[in-house]
Amino acid sequence: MDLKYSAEYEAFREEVKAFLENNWPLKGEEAKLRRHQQQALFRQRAVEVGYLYRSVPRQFGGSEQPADVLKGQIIREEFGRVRAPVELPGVGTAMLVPTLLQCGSDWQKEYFIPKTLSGEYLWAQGYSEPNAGSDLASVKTRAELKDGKWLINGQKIWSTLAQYARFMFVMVRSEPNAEPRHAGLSYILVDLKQPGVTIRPLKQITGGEEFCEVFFDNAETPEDWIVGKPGEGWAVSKATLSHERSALGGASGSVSLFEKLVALAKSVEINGEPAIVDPTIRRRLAVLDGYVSSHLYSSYRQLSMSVNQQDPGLVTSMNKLISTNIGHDVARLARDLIGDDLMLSPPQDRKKEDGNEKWINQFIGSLGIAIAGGTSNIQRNVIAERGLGLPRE
Amino acid sequence: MDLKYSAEYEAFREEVKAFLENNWPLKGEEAKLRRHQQQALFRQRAVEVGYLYRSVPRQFGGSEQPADVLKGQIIREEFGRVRAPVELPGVGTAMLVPTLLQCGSDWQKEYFIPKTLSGEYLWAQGYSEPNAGSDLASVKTRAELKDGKWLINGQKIWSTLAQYARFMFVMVRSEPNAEPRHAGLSYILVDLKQPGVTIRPLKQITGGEEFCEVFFDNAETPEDWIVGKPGEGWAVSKATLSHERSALGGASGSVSLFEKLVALAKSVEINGEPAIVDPTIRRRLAVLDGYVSSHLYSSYRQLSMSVNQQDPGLVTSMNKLISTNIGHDVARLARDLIGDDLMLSPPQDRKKEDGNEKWINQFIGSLGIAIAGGTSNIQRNVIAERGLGLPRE
Amino acid sequence: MNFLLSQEQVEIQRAIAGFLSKSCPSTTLHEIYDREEPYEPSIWQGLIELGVGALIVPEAFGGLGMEMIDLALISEVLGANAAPVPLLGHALVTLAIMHGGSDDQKANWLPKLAAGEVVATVAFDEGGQTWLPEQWRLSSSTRLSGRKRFVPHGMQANLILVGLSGGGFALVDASAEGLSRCAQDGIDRTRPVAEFVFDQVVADPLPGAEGLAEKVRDAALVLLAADSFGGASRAVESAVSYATIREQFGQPIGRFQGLKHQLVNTAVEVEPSRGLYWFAAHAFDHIAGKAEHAAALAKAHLCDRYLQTARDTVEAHGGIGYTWECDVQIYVKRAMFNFAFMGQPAVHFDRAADLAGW
Amino acid sequence: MNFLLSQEQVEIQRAIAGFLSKSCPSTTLHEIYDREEPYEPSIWQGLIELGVGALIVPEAFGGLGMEMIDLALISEVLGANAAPVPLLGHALVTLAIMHGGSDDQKANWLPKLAAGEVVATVAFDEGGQTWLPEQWRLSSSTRLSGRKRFVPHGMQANLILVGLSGGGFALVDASAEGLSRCAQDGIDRTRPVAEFVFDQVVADPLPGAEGLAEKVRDAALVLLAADSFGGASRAVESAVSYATIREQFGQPIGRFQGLKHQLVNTAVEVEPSRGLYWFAAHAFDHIAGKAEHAAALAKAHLCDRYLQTARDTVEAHGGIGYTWECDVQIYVKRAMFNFAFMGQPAVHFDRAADLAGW
Repeated sequence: MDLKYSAEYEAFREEVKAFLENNWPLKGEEAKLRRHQQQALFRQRAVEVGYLYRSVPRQFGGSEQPADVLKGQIIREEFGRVRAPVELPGVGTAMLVPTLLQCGSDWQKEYFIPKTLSGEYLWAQGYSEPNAGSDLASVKTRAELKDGKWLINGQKIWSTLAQYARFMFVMVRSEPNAEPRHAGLSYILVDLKQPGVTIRPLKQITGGEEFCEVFFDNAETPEDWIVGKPGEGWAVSKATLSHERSALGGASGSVSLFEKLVALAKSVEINGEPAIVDPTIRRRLAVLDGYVSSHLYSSYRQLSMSVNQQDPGLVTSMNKLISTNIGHDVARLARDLIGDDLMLSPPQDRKKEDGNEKWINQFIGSLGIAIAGGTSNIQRNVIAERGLGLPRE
Repeated sequence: MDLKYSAEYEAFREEVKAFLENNWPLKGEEAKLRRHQQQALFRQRAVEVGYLYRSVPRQFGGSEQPADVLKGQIIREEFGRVRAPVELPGVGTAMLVPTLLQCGSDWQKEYFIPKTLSGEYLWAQGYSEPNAGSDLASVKTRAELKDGKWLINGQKIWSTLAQYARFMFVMVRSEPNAEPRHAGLSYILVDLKQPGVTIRPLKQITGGEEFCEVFFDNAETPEDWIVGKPGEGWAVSKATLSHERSALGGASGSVSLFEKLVALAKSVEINGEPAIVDPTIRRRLAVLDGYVSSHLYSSYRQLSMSVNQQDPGLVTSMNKLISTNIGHDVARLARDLIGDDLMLSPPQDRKKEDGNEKWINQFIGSLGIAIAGGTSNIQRNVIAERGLGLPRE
Repeated sequence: MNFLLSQEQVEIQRAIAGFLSKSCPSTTLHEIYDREEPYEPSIWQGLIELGVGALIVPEAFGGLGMEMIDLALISEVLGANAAPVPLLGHALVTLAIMHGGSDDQKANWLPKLAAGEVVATVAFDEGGQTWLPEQWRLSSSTRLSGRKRFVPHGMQANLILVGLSGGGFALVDASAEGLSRCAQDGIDRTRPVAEFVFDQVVADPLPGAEGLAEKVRDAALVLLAADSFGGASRAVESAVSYATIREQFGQPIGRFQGLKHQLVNTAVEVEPSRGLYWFAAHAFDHIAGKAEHAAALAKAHLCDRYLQTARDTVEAHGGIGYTWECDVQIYVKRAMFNFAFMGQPAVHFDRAADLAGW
Repeated sequence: MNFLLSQEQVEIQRAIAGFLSKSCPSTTLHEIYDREEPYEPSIWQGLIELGVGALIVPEAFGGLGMEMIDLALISEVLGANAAPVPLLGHALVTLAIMHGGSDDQKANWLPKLAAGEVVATVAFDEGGQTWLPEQWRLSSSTRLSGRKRFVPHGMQANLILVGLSGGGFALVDASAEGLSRCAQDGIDRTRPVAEFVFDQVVADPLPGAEGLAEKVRDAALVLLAADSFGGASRAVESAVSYATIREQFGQPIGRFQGLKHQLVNTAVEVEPSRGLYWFAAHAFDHIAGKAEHAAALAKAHLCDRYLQTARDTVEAHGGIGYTWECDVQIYVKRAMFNFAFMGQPAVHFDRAADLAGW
C-alpha cells in the first residue's frame, strides 16, 4: 500500500504540469480569441502531446496512447487543478466514439469521429421511449429499409440536449418479428436536421430544458448509417472499448460536493453562530464524511486494481447508487443550512454572485441524478443480480 | 372533535374505579393468598360485574356484555392505572376462545373455554413450520383419520411457550390432494401431554426460551377435536369474533416506551451532563415524539371510528409496522444513551434493581417484534395490496 | 372521547375539494403556475363564496364563528390540491384582528375579510430566518421603516399585517406611501412571495392582547402542518396511482416489490400523522397548556415529512416526475415553502423539546 | 499510487481465514460460545504459530516487524469469523511496550508476546465511558488502587496494561497481590470481559513517550474498525446466502425484490467502506497528520455500520435469525462490543469533526 505515485508517474506528472504551464491559459494574441476557440486550440495541442482522446487512433483525431489508467488519472488531476479544457463532454465523445471504434465501419469512423472530437458534430442519444425507460427491449420506434434508406417512425424521450445536436444514435426495431425481443433491435445514426424529425425540449422541474422528446415521422437515413448489422443493436449498445474513462466511480464529485457543503456550513448562521459549530450540523457532517471518505478510498482501490488488471468486483456496480445516496444526504444538509433561501428559485444561469439559492439546483438536481441513467431501483437490481448473485426475477 | 368522554362513559369510568377501589389489591385474609390465587379471585369478581371476557357468554365463564369499544378502552385504562389483573394473556384467550365461539361445536365450547379463561388450560399455537413461516398454505404437517382418531405427523416451529402448554391448536394438512393447497388444511386441537409429541424449546438471541419446536410422531387426537370441517382450516384460522380487542393498534405501547426512553435520557449522562440536555439527543427525541404522537392520535382516531362503526381504512393495516419502526428508533436511541452498558447481557429475570442493561432486552427484542407475527416485508405486502390497492404479485 | 370529524366537517372538506376539482384541476393549476403573475382571483373568490373567508370570523362580524380545526381541515384540502390561494395570510390577519384589534379595527376589517373584499397577508421574516415574534426587530411606532421578506401573495394583497419588535402588530395598507413591494423569485408559484421595504410608512397598530403574537404564530404552524398533510397524502396517492398505470418490463411498476415497499414506507410516514395537526388545531382552541407544543410538533413533523415524501414521489415517477409538466413538481415546491416558512422543522423540533418539559 | 494489498498481504489473510475455517468453524464457535468460560486457548495458539503474535514486534525482539495495516487486515479476518481470541489486547500491549517501554521491558516482554507465552490485555475504562487517555483517573504511581471495567479477556490474561491519569501506562501481573478480577456478564462471548479492582497493586510503569497513549488509542480504533468491516461483510454474505437458499411461497426469498433491495442497501453501506480502515491503518504508520482523524472516522463509521448491518441481517433471516443457534446472533453481539468499546461512534464522529479542522 502506497498512496504516492511512483517516480515514473511523478515524472509524467511533471511533464503534464510543464505542458499546462506553457499552454493554458493561452497567451499573447491567442488569449484574445473567443473562449471556445481558445479551448479548441488548446485541445488540439493536448491531443498532439498525447493527453486527450488517448484511446482514439491518430488518424481519427485522437492521440493513440497505450491505455494507462494512472496516467489518465494524473491528467485529470492536473488539468482539473488549472481548469484546463478536458475532453469534450457529451454522449458523442463518451458513447458514440467508443462504439464506432469498436463496431463501426471504416467510412463511419473516418466520417464521424474526427468532427465529433473537435466538437463540430454534436450528438444526441436515442434509447429511451415513453414506455421503455429502463427496459430497452421494449423499444417500439420502427425502422424499415425501403429503396436503400431506413424509414424511421416513432418517439424517443429523455434525449439530453437534442435541441442542439446535429445527429442522433438511435435504437430502433428493424426486425419486428424477432424473438427474443431485443434481437429485433438495430443501432442507426440519423441526421436530426430533416423534415421528418421534430424535437421538443421538455422543461424540467428546475425550470431548465436539458431533455427532449424527439419524434420521427418518416425520417430517413442512408442504409449504411447502421452500426453493426440489423438485429445487432442490443450488442452494439453494450459495446465499450477498453479506454481510460475514470475508474473513480464519481468519488471526486462526492468529495468536491462535500467540500462545498462544509464551506456553506461555515458561511451561514444558525442561532446567530456559524452553522459549522452547531452540534447537530457538525455531527451530521461527520457522519457524511464517513460516507464520502469511503467513496473516495473505494475509488482509490478501484483505480489501483484497474491499474493492476484486477477486478474490483462488487463495488463497481455500486458507484452510481453511492453517489446518489451521498447526493441525497448533501441535499438534506444543504436544505437545513440555507434556511429561508430554500423558498427561492434556482438561478437559471449560474453566476459567481449567486447566493445560497444556487443550492436549490443541487437539492432538486439530486433527484435527477437518482433517476437519470437507470433509476436507483434498476441499479439495485443490477447490484443484486450481477454483484451479489441473488436469483434473477 | 372532543377528547373528553361523554357523561355516560364518565359514569361508567367511575363505576370501574369504585369497583377497583374495593377489589384490588385484595384486603384482609385474601391479601395473604399466593399471587396467582389473588389474581384468579379478582378476575372471577371482575367477570361477575362485566369487566373481563365481555364477549364470552356467561355459560362459558365470560361476562356476556354488549360490545362497546369505549367501555373496553376505559376498562383497560383504569385497570392499567392500578395494575389490576386483566384478561389472561396468551393465545388461548386471545385466539382459541374467539375461534371456538365462532366455529366450535357446543361440547368444544363447554369443555375448553371455561378452563382456558380460568388459566387452567394453557394453549400453544401450531401454525408455522420450518418451511412455512408466513406462508400458511405450505403447511406440511399431516393428519390422517384412522380408527376414529387423527394421526398426526410433522413439525411445528415458533410455538410460543409450548413447553408450558397443555394443548395446541394445530393447522394440519388432512386432504393431501386438495387444490388450491390451502383447501387441504384442517384446524385441530391436540393434547400435548402424550408420547407422540416432543417439545424442544428454542433458545433465542436474548438467551431466553420463549419459542418451541414441536414434533409430532404419530400423535393422536380424537376425531371430534377438529374445529369446523376437514378442509376448513384456512377459514377457521381467519375467523375473528367481533369483540372488544384494543382498537389502539399498539399506540399505548409506543407511548410508554417513549416515556421510559425520556426517563432514561434524564438519568444518564453524556459529556458529564444529563443526556437530555445534549442537543443531538434532544433533537432525536423530539423527532421520535413526532412519530409517537402520530401513532397515539392515530389510535384515538381508530378508536373513535370503531365506536362509530366507521372503517379507519388504510391505517389499520399499518399499526404493526408503525410500532416496529418506533421500536427500532427507540432501540437506536437507547443504544446511544446506555453507553458501555451496551456491552452487557440482558438480565434474564427482571428485577427492580436492574441497571441500564435491561434496555438490551428492548434493543434486541425490537428485532423480534419486527419478525414475529409476519415480518415487516410481509406487512408491507399486506399494506400495499389491501391498503394502497397496488397490484398483487 | 371522540377524535373524529363531524359529518359537517366531512362535508365542508368535500365541498372545498369538489369546488377545486372543478375550478382548479391540474390543467388550470399548471396554466396559473406558468403565468407571469401566478395568481387567479376567481379561485379565491369561489372559496370566499363557499364561506372560507368567513369561517373563523365571529358571527357578530358577519362570520361563521368556527374553530381552528375547521380552518385546518380546509387547509388540508388546499394543500392536497396545491391551491394557489392566499388563505394563510387571510387566516392569520383575521385571527390577529379578532384577538388583538381595537373595536374599530374589528368593525372595519372583519366583515371585509369575511366577505373577501380585501386580500390580506402577513409580513414577518426580516431575513436570516426571523420568523418568530421574539425575532422581529421592526420598531413599533406609527411610522414603519425596515424590510420584510417572503410575504406570501405580497404583490396581490391589499392589507398587510406587519410583525413588530416585542411581538406587536400593525396593519398597513398596501398602497400606503413609502411602501415598496418587489416580487421575489420564489420556488413555490402557488404562493408567490414578495419583499417589502418600508420607508416611514403609516401604520395602524393593533392594541394587542396577552399572547397574541404566540397565538398567531401557532395558527400559522397548524395551518402549514395541515397543508403539508394534505399535500403529502396527495403525493402518495399520485405515486400509487402512477405505479398502478405505468408499465415497464410488461407489467405495472407497482407490482415490483422494490417500488411497492418504497411506496408503503412513504405511506406509513404520512397516513398516521394527520392526528398531529388535528390535535394541534383542537388544542389551539381548547387545551391552552398543550397548544404551543402541539403546534410546534405538528409543523416540524408534517413539513419535514411532506418535503421528503414529495421527493420520494418524484423518484417513484421516474423521468416524468422530473419534468415541469408533472404535477409532482408543484408539490415538491409547495413542500419547500412549507418547510422553510415560519422556520424550519429543526427550529420547531427544538422548541417542541423545550415545551415538552424535558 | 497503489491503494491495494500486496500479494503477501492477500496470502496472510487467506492463511488466517483458512486456519479459522478449520480450527473454529461455526459448530466449534458455538460450542466455545456456550462454555461457562467461553475461551479456547488452542485457537489463539494456532494464530500465534501463524505469526499473528509476532507480526508487529520488531525483528530485534523475535518479531516480524510489520505494520498496522498488516495487523488490521488480520483483524478484519478475525472479525469476519467472530474469532474468540485476545488479539485486541495483545496488539495494544505490544504496541505500548514497543513505543513506550524501557529497554528492560522490551527485552522482557516483546519476545514473550511474539511467541504467545503471555496473554495480554488492556484495562482502560473506569466506568461512565472513560475510554480515552484524557479521561483516565487511576493515579500513576507504582502502587495502583482503583477500578477498571470491560477488560477484554480479563480473566484469561496474564499481563495487563493499565491506563493511568495523564495518559500514562503501567504493566501489572495478573497474579499480583491486591488485584481482584471478576467476570462481567458481557453480551459478546467471543471477547469475554472482566472488572478489575486494584488495591495497592504493584505495577511496573512504562517510561512512556510523546503521544504514546494517543498512538495506543488510535491502534485500538483502527483494529475495531477492521474487525467491524470483516464482521459486517460476513453478515451481508450470510444474509445473501440465506436468501438464496431459503424458500417461501415456492421460491427463494432472495428473488423477492423487497428483500433483494434491502440486501443491496445493506451491502452498499458496507462494501465501499473497507478503505476507511485501510487508510487509517496506513496513516497510522505513514501519515502522521491524518492518523488521528482517520482512526476516529474509521471507528465511528464502521462500528456504526456493523451494528446496523448485523441487525438488518437478523431481520433478513426471519425467525431463524432470532435464535441462539443462528450465527448472526454472535455477530450482533460482537457488533455491540465494537460499538461501545473505546467509546461510541458519536464520540468519535465528534472527534473526527474537530480533527477535520472545520
